[in-house]
Amino acid sequence: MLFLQLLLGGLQTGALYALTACGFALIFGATKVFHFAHGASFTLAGYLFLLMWNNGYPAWLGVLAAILVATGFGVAMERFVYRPIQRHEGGFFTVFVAAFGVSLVVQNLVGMWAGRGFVVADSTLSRATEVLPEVFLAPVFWVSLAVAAVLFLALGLFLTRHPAGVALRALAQNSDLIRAYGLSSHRLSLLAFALGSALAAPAAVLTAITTGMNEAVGHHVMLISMAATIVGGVGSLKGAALAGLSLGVAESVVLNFADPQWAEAASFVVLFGFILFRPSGLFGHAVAR
Amino acid sequence: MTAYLANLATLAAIFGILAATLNVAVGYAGIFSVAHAVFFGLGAYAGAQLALLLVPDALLAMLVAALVAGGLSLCLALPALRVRGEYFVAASLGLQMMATTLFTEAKGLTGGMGGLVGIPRPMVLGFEVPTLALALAALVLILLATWLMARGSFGRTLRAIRDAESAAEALGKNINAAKALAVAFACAGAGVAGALFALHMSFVNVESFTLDQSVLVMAMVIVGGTGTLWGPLLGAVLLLSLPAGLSFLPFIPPTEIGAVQQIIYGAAMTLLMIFRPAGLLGDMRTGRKA
Amino acid sequence: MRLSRRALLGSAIAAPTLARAQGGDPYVIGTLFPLSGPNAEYGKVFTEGVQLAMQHAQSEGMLRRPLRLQAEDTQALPQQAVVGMTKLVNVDRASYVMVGFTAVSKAVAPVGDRAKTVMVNGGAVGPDLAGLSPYFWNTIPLAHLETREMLPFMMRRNLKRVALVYVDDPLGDAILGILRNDLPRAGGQLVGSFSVPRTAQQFGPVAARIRQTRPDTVYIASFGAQQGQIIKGLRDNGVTVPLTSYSAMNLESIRNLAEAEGLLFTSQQTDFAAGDELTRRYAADFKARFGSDPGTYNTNYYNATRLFCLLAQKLERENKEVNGDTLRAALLEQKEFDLVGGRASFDEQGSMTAAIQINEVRGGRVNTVTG
Amino acid sequence: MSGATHPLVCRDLSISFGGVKAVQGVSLALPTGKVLALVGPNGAGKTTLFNLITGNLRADAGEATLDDESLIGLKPWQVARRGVARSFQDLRLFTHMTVRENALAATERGSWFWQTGDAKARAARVEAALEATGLSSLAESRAVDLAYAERKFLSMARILAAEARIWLLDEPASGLDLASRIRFAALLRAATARSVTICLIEHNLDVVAELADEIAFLDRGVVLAVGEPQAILRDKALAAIYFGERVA
Amino acid sequence: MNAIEATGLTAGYGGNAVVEDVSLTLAEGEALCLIGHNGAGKSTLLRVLFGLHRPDAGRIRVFGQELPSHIPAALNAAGVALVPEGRGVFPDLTVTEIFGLALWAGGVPKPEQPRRVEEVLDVLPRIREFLTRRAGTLSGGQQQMVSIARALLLKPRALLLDEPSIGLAPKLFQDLLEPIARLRREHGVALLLVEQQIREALAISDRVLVMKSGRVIQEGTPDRFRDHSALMELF
Repeated sequence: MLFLQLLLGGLQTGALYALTACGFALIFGATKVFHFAHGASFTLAGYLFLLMWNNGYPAWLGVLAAILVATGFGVAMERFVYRPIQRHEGGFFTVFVAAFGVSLVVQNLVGMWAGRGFVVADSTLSRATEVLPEVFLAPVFWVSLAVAAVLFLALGLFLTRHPAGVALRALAQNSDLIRAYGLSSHRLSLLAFALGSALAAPAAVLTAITTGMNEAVGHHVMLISMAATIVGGVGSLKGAALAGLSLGVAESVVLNFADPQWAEAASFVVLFGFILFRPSGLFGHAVAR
Repeated sequence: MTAYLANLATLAAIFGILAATLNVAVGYAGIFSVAHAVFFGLGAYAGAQLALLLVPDALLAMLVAALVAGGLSLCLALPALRVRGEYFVAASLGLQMMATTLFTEAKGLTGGMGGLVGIPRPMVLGFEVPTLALALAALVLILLATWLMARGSFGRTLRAIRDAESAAEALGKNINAAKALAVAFACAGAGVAGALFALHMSFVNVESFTLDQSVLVMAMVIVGGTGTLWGPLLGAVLLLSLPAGLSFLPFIPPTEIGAVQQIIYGAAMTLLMIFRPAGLLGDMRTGRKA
Repeated sequence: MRLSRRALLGSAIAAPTLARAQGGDPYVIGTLFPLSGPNAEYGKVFTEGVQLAMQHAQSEGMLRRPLRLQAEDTQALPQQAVVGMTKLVNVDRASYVMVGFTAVSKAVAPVGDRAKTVMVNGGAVGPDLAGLSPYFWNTIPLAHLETREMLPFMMRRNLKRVALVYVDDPLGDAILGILRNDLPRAGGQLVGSFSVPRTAQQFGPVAARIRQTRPDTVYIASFGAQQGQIIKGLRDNGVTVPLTSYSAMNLESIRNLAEAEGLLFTSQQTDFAAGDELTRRYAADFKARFGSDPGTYNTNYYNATRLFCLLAQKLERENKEVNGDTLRAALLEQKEFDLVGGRASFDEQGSMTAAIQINEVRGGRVNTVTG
Repeated sequence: MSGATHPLVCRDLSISFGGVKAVQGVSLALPTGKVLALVGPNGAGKTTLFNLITGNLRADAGEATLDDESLIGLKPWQVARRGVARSFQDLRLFTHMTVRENALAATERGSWFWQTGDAKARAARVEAALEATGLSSLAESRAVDLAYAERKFLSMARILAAEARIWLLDEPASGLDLASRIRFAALLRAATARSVTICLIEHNLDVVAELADEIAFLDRGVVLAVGEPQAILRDKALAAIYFGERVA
Repeated sequence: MNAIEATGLTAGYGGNAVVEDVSLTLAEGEALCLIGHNGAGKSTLLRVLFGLHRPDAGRIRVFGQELPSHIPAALNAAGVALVPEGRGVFPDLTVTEIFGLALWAGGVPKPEQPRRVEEVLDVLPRIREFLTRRAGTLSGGQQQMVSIARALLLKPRALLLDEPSIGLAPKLFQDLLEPIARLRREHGVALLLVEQQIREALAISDRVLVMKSGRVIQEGTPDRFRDHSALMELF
């Protein structure tokens, strides 16, 4: 029963990881920008939702605001930070340092504005009840899984059915060619950032309800997203989502066998192992060298 | 004021060593490691334990630290030989996270979160010497070594590998050996910095060897300019003295000092990268390599 | 507390005039608190205590020279702390430095020891903080003392099977040791212990493991933002038994957390309503200035600052110089002081011992359960 | 076909990628001090053959020997150190190094902190290589700043400086104008005079006719013919393949 | 009216001029062939003409108008399409997806799209056989065919082709050129062809420009170049 409980708990966490990771992977795949400030989108979305929730606004409005702020932040990052750097042919780590700086700014502004420390949206959604002997599940479990499933389905349909989605996939394959087709790679990059960042918002809202937020939470989100993108295979959204889910499950299920202090390291052992022995990831086709 | 500046200078020298050695990996060999703090930590623990258990001899401590860190650099060299780019960054990140957990749990060697206290002052041949002198001497030696290396055949090999790996191999260069050696050199240097850090602080714990520290050192290299001799040193001095200097600002309310400092610090980094993507001393034309 | 006439007069007029009346260079009170990063909430709480004590000392006119607060951000990291400490000692010439957090304390102790600057900790409770240096004092009972006081209470409440969630640091280790050794002697049983990394965010899985041990109570030994996440994680995932902890829980964000209802934790004894005049004034002024009831940490750093003022006042009266050695001598000479919460006594190492009380969170307020 | 007259010999080399046979059963011998040209349509397996010899690809079957010693299983750098140098279609210069450094790097092993051997002799080799390729005046320019033809010659300068006995050149003359081509031909002739053995891939049949002592015609991974240039170039069936009208 | 009229174009990368002071005109319905060795600047010139690369100097007029913003989408709208160098398809998209993408990019209204596809499939009927396959699994010739079809979907009045022969056997290349030549004959589509396979390219051209080191050094009719042995000297 412990195993089942850990597995289900892991699925809930994993679904949220999958959403953020998928957003990160979408951005990275389409634009080749390693968006280190993805965690900041998450933080901003979570905190704005909290603010609105605690001030008595309806939940849907809070979610909408969260999505808007995450999207706006992602788009602004692409427009005002990444694009100028890339115009100067700034490299991978130039992007990294710039994004790191922005993350610091966001984290501290949020701290100044919303107070430092732990905040949570009080909701009965996260209260677990015993559904089977010794197995506790909260409504948020179903909500998380449903949100993740619906969003993945919608994203999948968008990417295969809508020409703009097809264009995003095309951008991922050859950004130069996309311009020869008469499309603007800049506008498509903005779209990728908008969509990818928006995916972080539902996860942020659900995290605000379940585990709560602190202003430094973006850090962890970022690490998981990056690990999932690599483990899943760069360029594969399906891979990133599955890897995010697996990392969540692994983090939880490892408690069946080991003490909790090893849980986080477990994710990174998986990451390290994948890179050493299967660098192309779960679904990647391009081997790194 | 002198003692304050001396302390800052010592830290700047120690971080200068860290940045300069990381630059060997990043700037010359194209190995983007975000696990430099791991080897910094290994050196610090090795140096501290030597000073605590055997003799507080600084030279011996640095030597042992270099050997330990250099030896264990294989953990980093292994993925470096197999993957590149983002993949390697992620691998080194994984290594960093695992190492942080191990440092916390291996209490017998590292003292865990509690750390190692009461590390004696550094001695050389039985005389107590200020860490500043030691750190500066080590920094000069490492910069000299980097300079000689960059001008010599090994540096050329590394740059050749960075520009066109397959062509370098087709000219008879053993790429794996060269990369492993560059990594070992970088990590051994980080180990030396670690030993100095332990002796200077008299106390070390895992909180000095986390991902944040690795990222900070990486930022120093990037801000200063990769592949340049003085860039990393400039980056180290700048990123260390910026927060220190900001703490002299008189007008910020005490409870907001930290946040305001961090905001200025973060914004400065971002703006610098937007307007000088190749770093302060970097060549704009080679900037895209970083 | 006897107030001088001049001080009464001074407080009746205005504070600025008073500052002018006090001559000479100010005494610099340095603080080395986390003002940014994941532990920044503590920095704010700590600083509030210092600020109020300084305000009180100035309005009372306790000292001839004015007081100045010099804050340095440590982010709770050792390296930043050493930079800040050397600045406080060498640049600002601080007479007295307030620290918090175990690693910070350990890192700055050698610097202060060499410079003979008094450092006072009112936040960290790792038992390895006693005796770091003759100049390193504690105005907080170290954790093992707190936990020991909790055990009889647990037994009275029939909370015999205890599960422990702890951060793997000296504090957590110490509490684990006490629960392992002293709990069985007191008649209880440690049914499980779960070490969590400082960075952990998800506690659902830990909750599942804890439920398996069927505890009567879960003891939480963590600090900072993580505490709230642990409480919520346990409560959300079917752990319904009472939660117990130590003074680190005395934070606004915990009090306001719905899941923290019924949380029991130890702290040093303070009775704001029925205490002495000093305690009552402190509670009232705190609420007036910061808009909330004071917590343990506010009090500890208020007391730490107050302690300096009392010692310096004594030294000024004896026409002695105020420095680390004279402060230490004065402390050891008197040993007992009237501070907020009552009389506090210090041992040879400069660690304060105080009576411990047990608190319970009810409706967003902290109530004392036993006297 | 071995030893002194044919230092580099391939026997039945084969490799396939995902079911497609890129090179199948290729046997070739490079005669000492001669130029062998590999000719054939795109996708015939010419570059793949180079990769098999230099150890960049591991053959599924067959063998390549240098002086009767097998090259199979050696790493590319080990093959290079036995005296086999190659150029790449896309040149792969060390773009951010100067022209002189590019050539200098070719004279060094450099996988250790120091470089053993006579530094003066190496410097002389570098200068000679730059002189021969007409790059002396550009020695301090960075490779990335060179014009197209200069880059091609820098790629040759690296090979010259490496002092290899066997040269494998992948489209070394493509895109060169007449004057450059004449200079290039002189380079090759000087090399063969020093008994350097050369194998080159070339599409321009005029260039082939001008430079090659022998031609091997490949199509779809198979050597269809080896022989004198004139004989091969006059062969109607081969021309048909080359110009697209495949024989049934 | 001229389809394209460029004057004084100069362009390059990082300070190195690859195209220097080039002027050219492409009349409506004309087929112009641009030849020269690798690195002569032909591809860069084409990229500049199509707005993929910003020129350092010079002016371009398309069908008589100076475009407000010289970007690919504006050129497509003005009736110019480019078949880029190399594989002009996205390997992980199916042929149908590529067509859909192109029609969307060209702003073709949804109801009209099926008709456009049918028209192009009539010109290049063999594409019908692999409409649902991913482009990456197609042969080089098939990919090139899709790339050309993609450009034709926009009903261009001028078509720019950048070395369509790369990676193709000469025979395949001829097969590919044939429908394009027919389009020109029947619909008056102007062609600007950059080619290395001179024999085939000259066969369908009206006029030839020779480029060397970024400049146009010769101009004339195909016959003149076909017989001119000096042409060989240029290569």
